[in-house]
Amino acid sequence: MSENLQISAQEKMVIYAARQLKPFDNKQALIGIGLPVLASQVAKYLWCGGLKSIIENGSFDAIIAEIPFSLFGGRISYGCSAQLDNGFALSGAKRGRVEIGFLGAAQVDKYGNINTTQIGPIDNPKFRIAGSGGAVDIGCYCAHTFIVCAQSKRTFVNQVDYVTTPGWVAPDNTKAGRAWVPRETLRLTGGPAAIITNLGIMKFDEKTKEAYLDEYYPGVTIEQILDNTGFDLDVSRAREADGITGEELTVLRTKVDPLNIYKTR
Amino acid sequence: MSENLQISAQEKMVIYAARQLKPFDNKQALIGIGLPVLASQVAKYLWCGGLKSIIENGSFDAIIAEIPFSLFGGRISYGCSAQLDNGFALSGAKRGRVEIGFLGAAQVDKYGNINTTQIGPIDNPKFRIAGSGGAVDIGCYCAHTFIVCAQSKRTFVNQVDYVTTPGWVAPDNTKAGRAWVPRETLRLTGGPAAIITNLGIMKFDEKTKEAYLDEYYPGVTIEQILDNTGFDLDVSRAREADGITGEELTVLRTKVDPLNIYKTR
Amino acid sequence: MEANKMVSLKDAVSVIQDGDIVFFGGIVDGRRPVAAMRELARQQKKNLITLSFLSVEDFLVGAGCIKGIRGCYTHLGIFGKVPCLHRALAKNELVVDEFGHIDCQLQLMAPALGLPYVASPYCIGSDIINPNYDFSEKLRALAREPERIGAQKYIFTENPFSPEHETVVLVPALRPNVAIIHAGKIGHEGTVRIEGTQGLDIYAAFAADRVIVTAEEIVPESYLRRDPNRNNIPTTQVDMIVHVPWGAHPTALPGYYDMDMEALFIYQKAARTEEDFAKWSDEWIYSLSDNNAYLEKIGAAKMMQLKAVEPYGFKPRTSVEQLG
Amino acid sequence: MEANKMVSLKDAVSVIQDGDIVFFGGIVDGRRPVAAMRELARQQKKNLITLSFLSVEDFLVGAGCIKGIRGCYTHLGIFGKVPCLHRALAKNELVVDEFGHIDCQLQLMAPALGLPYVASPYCIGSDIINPNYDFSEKLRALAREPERIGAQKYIFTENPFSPEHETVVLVPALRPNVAIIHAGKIGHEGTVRIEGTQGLDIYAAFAADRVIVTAEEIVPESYLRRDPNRNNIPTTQVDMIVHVPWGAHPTALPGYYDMDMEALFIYQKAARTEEDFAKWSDEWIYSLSDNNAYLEKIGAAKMMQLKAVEPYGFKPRTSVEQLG
Repeated sequence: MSENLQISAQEKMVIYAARQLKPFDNKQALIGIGLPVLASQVAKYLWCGGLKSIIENGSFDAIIAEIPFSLFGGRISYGCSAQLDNGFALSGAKRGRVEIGFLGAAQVDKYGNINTTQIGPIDNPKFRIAGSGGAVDIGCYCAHTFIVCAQSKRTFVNQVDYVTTPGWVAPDNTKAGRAWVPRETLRLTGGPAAIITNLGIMKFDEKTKEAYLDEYYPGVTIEQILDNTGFDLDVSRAREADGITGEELTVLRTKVDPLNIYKTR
Repeated sequence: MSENLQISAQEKMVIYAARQLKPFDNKQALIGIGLPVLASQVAKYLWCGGLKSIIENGSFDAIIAEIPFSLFGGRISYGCSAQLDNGFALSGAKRGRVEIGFLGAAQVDKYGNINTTQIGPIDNPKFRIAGSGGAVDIGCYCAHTFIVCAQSKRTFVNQVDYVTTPGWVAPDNTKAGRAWVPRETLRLTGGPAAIITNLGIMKFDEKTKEAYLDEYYPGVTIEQILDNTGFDLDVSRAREADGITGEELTVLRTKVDPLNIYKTR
Repeated sequence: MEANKMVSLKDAVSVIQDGDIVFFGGIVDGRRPVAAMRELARQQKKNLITLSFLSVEDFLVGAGCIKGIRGCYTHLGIFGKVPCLHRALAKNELVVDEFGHIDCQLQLMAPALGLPYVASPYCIGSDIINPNYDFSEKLRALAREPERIGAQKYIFTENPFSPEHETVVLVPALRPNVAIIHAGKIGHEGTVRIEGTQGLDIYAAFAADRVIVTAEEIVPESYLRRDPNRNNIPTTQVDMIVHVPWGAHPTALPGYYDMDMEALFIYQKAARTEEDFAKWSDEWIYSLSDNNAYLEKIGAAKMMQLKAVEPYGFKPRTSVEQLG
Repeated sequence: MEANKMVSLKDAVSVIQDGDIVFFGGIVDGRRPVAAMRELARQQKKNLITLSFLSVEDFLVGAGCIKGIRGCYTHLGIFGKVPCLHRALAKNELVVDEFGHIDCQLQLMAPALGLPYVASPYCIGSDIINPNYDFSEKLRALAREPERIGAQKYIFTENPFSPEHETVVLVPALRPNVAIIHAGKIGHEGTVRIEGTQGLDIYAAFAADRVIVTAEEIVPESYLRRDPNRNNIPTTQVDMIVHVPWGAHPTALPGYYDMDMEALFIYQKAARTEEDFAKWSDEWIYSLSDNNAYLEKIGAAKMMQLKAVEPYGFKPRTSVEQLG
């Protein structure tokens, strides 16, 4: 049925991101603003009502009765289990109870390193973006970090200009030389699980730790994905993703974001 | 008028301790259980209504409507400004806002070192007392620590068996040898201001940092005090304390502890 | 779907293993999980290491359950000594590893926030940091998972940020295996609301591997979630919920009941000899099969006598007209 | 007797000195002390260093007040870039010293608890700890009291408790000169109750030398003291109280009003050019002599449109029947 539906690129990102949460009912997830909030709410409606959303402002087990534009206003705290402080929330991944993180990216590379800080050479940056927020604290230790961003050669780069949040191979700044080393060497736990874009889903090879194309959405070609990727992408394992169902779309459009405040459609 | 009143030793300790707070209206004081609570309440009634009582359980600006037997029950929290955690309260001296501390002692020496931990040689203790509780955190950094305890040769010793809470000259355990050094060398701030007992008030010499007899209570002789002191006590500056007034006694007996729950009379 | 966390006290306590590091909530004579402590005695857990304060849990020393404590206070408040502890010390059957009070909080705050250790300025000038009194190795020998306890209690170093390089004391993180906390209200999914002294409970709830909450009342989540700012521990940190009315007796539970001074005096007197302690244990622990039996033992009249009055959260000794 | 802490916004802000480290409460677009920020612009404070987040205070960069920030985020949430900051960076007139989010809390938690520094496992593998991006010296050059800022942003060391000696990152304590916090309710003696996100405000209130609280409502102390567990900052940490209704506008104040998205969009657009920013500043800051003038400028109708609805604490977009 899904082929007949008009589905926007943003809606695809939300719903395919939501599907990643299927195996994680009753688990705890650190959820960022924007598409991650929508994705987690879709997942809760459809598959994992026991998923616990934790927000970096210290809202634990947030219910999110109305989709917020801000992580720090009344819509986040309302109805949550306890409103504590940022540190208790963000340290969840390091402590171990929080297994899932959802992050955005201005740049992402083949190892899943994320840059949201600045563009340009590391020793001569051209302009600033926004900074880490809580991304680094989440991405350093979450068992499964999901990266959600639109795919283009500008965002999918061979090596990010600045590592805000470390991926599978990251710079060791604790020693001179900024050597790139496997994240285990840095004693970071977990790591990037997938990059969910408007075109498909990239995962990371167990051995090489490099991104490969896992799924491309119906109507998207592998060529289209390669044209929007700035690094060598292994597409040998790629398969077409299951189409978005009417149920998924209905939940997003009528339950999660009925007013379309995020203009996903 | 005071000479005609029957005043118990315990009442004297409470009221003379309360008088120490006179200069500290609007200041913040960490108050322990027992006589210190009574003393601080007497001082608030009579002289310093703006004194802020902070309790080691995290009760800030406690009102103490009814004298408690415990620092951790409802009588402490009721009506206080905010019930936070122990660390915020006990760190007040180090941060600097809390200038006054009130401590008890099982042993105290001429430098105002307090032992509430164990009796017997440091390398071969005979028996345990109770431990520090919050005393060490208060005594290390409070600008003015007041020690309240009954005076005897058993408690007023030349050198305490174990330093729970450091006085003016204290052991440096961060280096081998446990050398006794001035507290400034250890970068501790403030220090013991006075020892208030059932017999009189000891203060500390500016230069030698040793206790001297500042005041003896009416009806107490200097000899009596020396007989109850296990270290050399300079009595050359001693003067008789002003007698307890009817007003002080009335406040203690009718306002602060009308039921005499601490059996001070 | 939401997992059901409600279990019996027996089942909850059964997860504790010999040699575990157990955090008991509350402080000294306020809001202690005493019903859970009694169940620990009944289940005869061994080689437990507890933290911070040792007061009413003295009977667990007498029962042979607690063999080590890292804490700042071992006393029964105004009621005096903890007799079983002193007897055990005399027989060299207990390790008391002395700590400062703030450091007790820091050793739990560190793992609660994922930090390996904390630099503390506290206890300098005290014998608490006397290396001869570092009993970490003895505690490790008791622990089922010794690596949870730092090989040293304290390590001294210099503050590298300060031009004066002053000495600081490093306090290692200590993750309890289990935290047991008693509260007034808990939501059916695990939201905890504490009245009065919160103690170190929140840090312990975030630091421990497993968290058991015993509570006076299990209430609808929605009721507590009307004011999330008022709640102290979120569902995400609570693993087991046990309904135990009067579960803190004979200690005080602000908002619910005063401490039972008579019961505490009786304990403190009885525990002074092994014989009387054995009788007390039979009477108050082993002969009582469950919490209902314990409630009957306290007696309804005593319960009404101790019951807290609004808005005080305690039972006034004088008339409320006088108290104001 | 109780000292009176109530002062005018002008008098409160006047204690801030050029080169001070100023903590602003709230996060990004929630519960920010924006009225106090406007007063800072009117008083033309110089060389201020701020912490943690830079969002609506962008106009203080444009006004030449803020010259440094140590924080983890400089953006206006969904509204996009902070234009004055980016202009100042291009002209090399601003220092942004990058930090992790938890580390932002730790640098305030440390002084709040009297600790010299904290050992953090966060930011390893990130360029946040890249020594080439340590701008401590630049911040110190701005500060009136440079010694408040560690000579290094981060120092790397080994965990001495761990047999593996893993690398840890030491984060120095940073004591702000002043913390400015906006809250819903404050008691007349200074007890603060925060609704919703508490952010780092409690740590800052304990860490800063002076604490200014602006509030929607000044209420009787006795009212807030009915539930001390619900209060966030005690009287003992509050030095000045200022009554400023709508003092967080255009950011959200849970329980009181939603964020004014229109106003934030207008700002973000206007700030993109120096000319439009100057016009915006005249219209929204300099031409308005006090908070009453600002309230009139917002307008009563807009205020009613943003006003939060019970029990949500926000203004629902849909009908309450639908929201449930």
